[in-house]
Amino acid sequence: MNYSHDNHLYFYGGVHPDDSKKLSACEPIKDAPLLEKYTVIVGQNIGAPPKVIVKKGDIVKKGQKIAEASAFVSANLHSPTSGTVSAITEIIGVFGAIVPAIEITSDGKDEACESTKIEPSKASPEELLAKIADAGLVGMGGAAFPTVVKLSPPKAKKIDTLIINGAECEPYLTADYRLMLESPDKVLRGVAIFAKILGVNRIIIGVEANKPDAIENLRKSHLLNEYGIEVKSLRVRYPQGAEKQLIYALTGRKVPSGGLPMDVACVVQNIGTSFAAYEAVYEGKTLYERVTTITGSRVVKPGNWRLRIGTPISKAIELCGGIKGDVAKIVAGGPMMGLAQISLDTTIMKSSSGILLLGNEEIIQYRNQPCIRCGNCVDVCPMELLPGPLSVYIENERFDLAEKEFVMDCMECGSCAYVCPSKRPLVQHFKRAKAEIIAKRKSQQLSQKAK
Amino acid sequence: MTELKENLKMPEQEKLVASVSPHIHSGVSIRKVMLLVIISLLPATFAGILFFGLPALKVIVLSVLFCVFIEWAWCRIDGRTDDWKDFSAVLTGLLLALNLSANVPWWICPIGAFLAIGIGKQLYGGIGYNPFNPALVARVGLLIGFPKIMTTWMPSLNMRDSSHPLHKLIYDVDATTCATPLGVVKTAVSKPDTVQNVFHSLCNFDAYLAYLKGDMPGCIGETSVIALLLGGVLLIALRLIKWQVPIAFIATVAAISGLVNYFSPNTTPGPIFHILTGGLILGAFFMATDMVTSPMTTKGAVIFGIGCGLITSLIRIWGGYPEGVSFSILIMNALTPLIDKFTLRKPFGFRYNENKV
Amino acid sequence: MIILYSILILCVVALILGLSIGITAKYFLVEQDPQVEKILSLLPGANCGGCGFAGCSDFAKSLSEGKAEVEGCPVASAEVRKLIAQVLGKSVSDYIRKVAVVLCGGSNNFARKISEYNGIADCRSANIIAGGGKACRYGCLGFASCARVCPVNAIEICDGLAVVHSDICIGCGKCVKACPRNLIKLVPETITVHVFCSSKDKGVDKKKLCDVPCIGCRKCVKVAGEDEMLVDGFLVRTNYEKGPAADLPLRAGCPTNCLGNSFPYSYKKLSKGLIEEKVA
Amino acid sequence: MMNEILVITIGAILVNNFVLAKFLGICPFLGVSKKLETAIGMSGAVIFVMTLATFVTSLIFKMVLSENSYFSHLSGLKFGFLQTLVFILVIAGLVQIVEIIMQKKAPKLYSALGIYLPLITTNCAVLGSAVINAKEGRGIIFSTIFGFSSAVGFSLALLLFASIREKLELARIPKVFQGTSIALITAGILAMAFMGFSGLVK
Repeated sequence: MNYSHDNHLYFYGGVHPDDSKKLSACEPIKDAPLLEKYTVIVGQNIGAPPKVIVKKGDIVKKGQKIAEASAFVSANLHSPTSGTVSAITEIIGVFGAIVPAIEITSDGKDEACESTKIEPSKASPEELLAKIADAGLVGMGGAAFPTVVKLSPPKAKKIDTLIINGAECEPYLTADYRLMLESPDKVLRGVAIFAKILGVNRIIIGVEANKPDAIENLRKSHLLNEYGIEVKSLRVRYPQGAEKQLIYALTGRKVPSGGLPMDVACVVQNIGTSFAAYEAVYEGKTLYERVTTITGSRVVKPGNWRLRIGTPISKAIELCGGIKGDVAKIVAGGPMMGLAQISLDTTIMKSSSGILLLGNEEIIQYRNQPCIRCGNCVDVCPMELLPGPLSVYIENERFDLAEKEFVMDCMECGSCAYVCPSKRPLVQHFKRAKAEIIAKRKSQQLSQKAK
Repeated sequence: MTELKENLKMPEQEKLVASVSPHIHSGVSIRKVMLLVIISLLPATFAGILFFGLPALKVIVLSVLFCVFIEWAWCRIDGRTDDWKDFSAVLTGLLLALNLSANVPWWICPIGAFLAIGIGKQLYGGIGYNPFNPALVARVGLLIGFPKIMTTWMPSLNMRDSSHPLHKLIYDVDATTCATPLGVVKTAVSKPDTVQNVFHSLCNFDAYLAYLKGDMPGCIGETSVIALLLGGVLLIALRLIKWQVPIAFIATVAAISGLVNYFSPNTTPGPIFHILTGGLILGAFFMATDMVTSPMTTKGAVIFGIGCGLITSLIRIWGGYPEGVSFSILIMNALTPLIDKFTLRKPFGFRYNENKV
Repeated sequence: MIILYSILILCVVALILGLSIGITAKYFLVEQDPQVEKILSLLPGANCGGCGFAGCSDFAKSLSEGKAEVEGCPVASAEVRKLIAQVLGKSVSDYIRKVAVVLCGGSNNFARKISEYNGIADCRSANIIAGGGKACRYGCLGFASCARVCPVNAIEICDGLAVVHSDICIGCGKCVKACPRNLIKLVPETITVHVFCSSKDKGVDKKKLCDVPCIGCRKCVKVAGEDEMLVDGFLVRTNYEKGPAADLPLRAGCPTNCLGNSFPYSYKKLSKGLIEEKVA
Repeated sequence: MMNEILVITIGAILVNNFVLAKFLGICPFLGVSKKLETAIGMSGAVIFVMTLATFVTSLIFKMVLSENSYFSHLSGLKFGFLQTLVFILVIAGLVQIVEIIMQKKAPKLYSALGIYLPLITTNCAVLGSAVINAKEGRGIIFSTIFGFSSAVGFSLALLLFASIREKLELARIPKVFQGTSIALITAGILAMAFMGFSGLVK
């Protein structure tokens, strides 16, 4: 199904997986019932993990801060419900490694802590920014980059465009889609808050053309011309929602290799983050719950649920009526960039946009056959790299050659591995190479300092 | 909600697969790619069997079987048990057979198979690592090893009746062997006085028709141009090969032979003759575009194609061998690593002043 | 006559060439330190980088400039070190050769898997993806990253566990850097008793994940001489300054058979006896 | 005159290439082709030495050693037998000069080529070009052009081969064939491909 769209700046490459969103597209967002225990993972954002400020036995209210941002690039953490902190434990995190977590046993009252609401038209940008920082907002698209850092670029970098990423190009996920359908005004007001903080006048919302009703719904709202927001429909192609590709598709500017969106005077935010900004400012609600799509062919009744941070995966599956058939893989996030989960008591984080339960016939069987240089990956890589030869260098531990051929520019979107006939785990090669190169650069800096 | 509770099955944790993202795949596999290339080779194979009869079928079957056997044996010794199941050996065997003439003795096939699969491919570690196209390594090896056998060509079926434009090419009484048009051109060029009418006899309209149909002597697979073009178009449609390679290859050969023919008509026939005869179409669409041994970027592919065209015309017009396609592709395969090094494309948003390589 | 002329020709040609070489040698003089040459000839020349320098010639140069110690080269045998010390005019302490040992005993049939790992057969890559499916997060992944980097192929992977052949090992330390879970230690060659476990979890948790963990029962500490075996949280460690006798594993009666000798001196009597047959 | 030069250069570079057709200078060809940088450095050295060597040796040959040379008229004697001795002497002298210059001007390349430098430039390719010139009795200018073009042919084959070997470093070659053996086989296939050019120059 190709949809008509009005953006004519096509980024290079990209793949076209079946978006299989129909499983959960028509399910309205439902609030998850209160659980008796939540285990909130401490390190939920890119950058330094926040410092825990509660100890065993403390009484906390819903939305009360339980961990303080420990650096500029960090984010506060809030309790999902009222109750007592039953333990500071460790659980298996989303990356499969053991991570520290705070266990909160609910007292059933679910009583919110007192919170201050602000009227954005009267408040100054600094107040709004402080409110967003206090609410612990992070990018909800999956990257979990602290929002306050993105919204306060250095003075030297002038920002003239705010881009809102409604592309949701990952298959299966419909969280943003439902938000756009059910509460467009809240989203638009959240966008306006960002625009006021940044002081930009050009605001564009990019939505992939396979969600025509969402685009229509946004365009109908009267707030568009009040805040001067443009809604553009984008070509349906993964990874349209990637920052660099989205900026190029909407503004024609190319973020320099190794650079940031602010280098081309743009800031990109997610629909979910805008909705959370609305709730933080207008309703004084901190970020302790988010909309997650629980879907996949092995779920009895796929759905979009507003889960609280710290809800274990097993409970989320229970909400959807358990599984049918045998589950080969549980993925946190989308099928293209999500992380395979190895334990059911891993809990929902601010960046968990989806829980997928996939059967054996749907998932890829990596076989690590040699690269036959067929060029499929070269045709689809949106960063215009050469994934095949890069993976051969990395397989032979030649990280110097890989670095010279720009492996650091890889954003691990997975398009190459999706079309590789030899079923090579290309993204795993690149993840490892980037880790080794960063470690080498760090040791070089240390040795330079030591000299 | 209560009745849902009973059938609440939970996935067993030990059976969950832990792997890197992405978790879904487009379904393409090496086996499918190889099968599609084999299918696009079928028209040329049937044309070969049609015009050269049973001996052609014997050569094809034998070389495919030997190639698969050697790959299976090598993989067993090497411990890679299921590598041979990806049909790449079948494709190499078929390509090798299409490069041999039909009346080649049976023992040429195992030697060719060993040269192609053994030395050409498995020695370098199996599919993906060989610098040279395996089928061509075998063909050139056999051509140099057994020049006499590899250059006795079999006349196609209906070349025997005298009305056939190429009837004169048969030079022995019971019409079992004959010369290829390129071979005749090579010998005719040395005798300047008769060269014009030899060229004329080979380059008239119904001779071209014979070349198009494939009703001419030559290797099994390289004769019928229509069948090859059919397969080639299928390959390009399925995006299995880069179209720049064959187009650049054929265009360069046509251009050079056209120029040379224009300036000194005695040295070589016109471009149409050069395109339709010899292994050019087979080489350009199937041999030069072998994924493993040709460059990965489109810029590299164009350079590769032009290079092949240059060397082919150099050998065909001035060289010692009548047919230069296989030599040129082998030499360009050797140049591919250099081409890849110089046609390295820059990533998205690369700016020369900031990101020095 | 002809001999006379031939000699004449040869002399003239030789003279011209000798002159031109002499002139170029004067203009393009590069002074060469003779001492570096001598040291380089003594060094084993494996260019293994164990000394931290880029190959033996680099190490020889820094040795002669005093920037490196003779003990820096782990591979050179004791008498080679004495020779180098003489060239440098220094004294050298007698030095016990170091070998590597993998402090984990969790091969596939002892350690449990918590998930099916489907990815690259390389330790550092598998470590990124949920610890390569191994239940114990400290255990050896068995994907041979260390074996591939060993210059003398002294590490063998048997049933998913890396085992160092300490008789072949030259102690260059490359495997120590290669292991993503830092299980490999360089220990003196004479001490062969090791606790084949590096997990810092509690004993009761470890038993769930592996059949041969060190549950911290300290039986071996009591049987061994005083402070030959050190206790480090829930884990027991061999004290490599004052190593215990080689037959301690027989006397200690370790309940989970975690205490043992490095290969090939393994008196390790395993209930299932797998490691011994497989490796021998 | 022009097509005479063309015949010599095409002949030396493509048709009877020193490495791939005449199989001269194989040991440096295999020794240095592990990395492209050393191959480039080495080909520079070979081109410099071979051109100079063929010029000087053909000069001496013309002046002294050949039958109708100036000196043999003077002394009425023939000195053909001195040919190899003098050629070796000249080439060794030139090599020494190149080694000293390179040690000063390109120390990094000097350490990279290491023991190969003396071995490289006194190999059979350099002496071969001198002896072939003498045997075919070319003039000084033509033999220098022959020396230069055969050195270019040598370098072409070397660079081609070095880039293939760098690619082979990444291949999964069985342990038995790794290193020089796979290099020899690949050089064999490359030589087979270059045989296509035989007969190009009459």
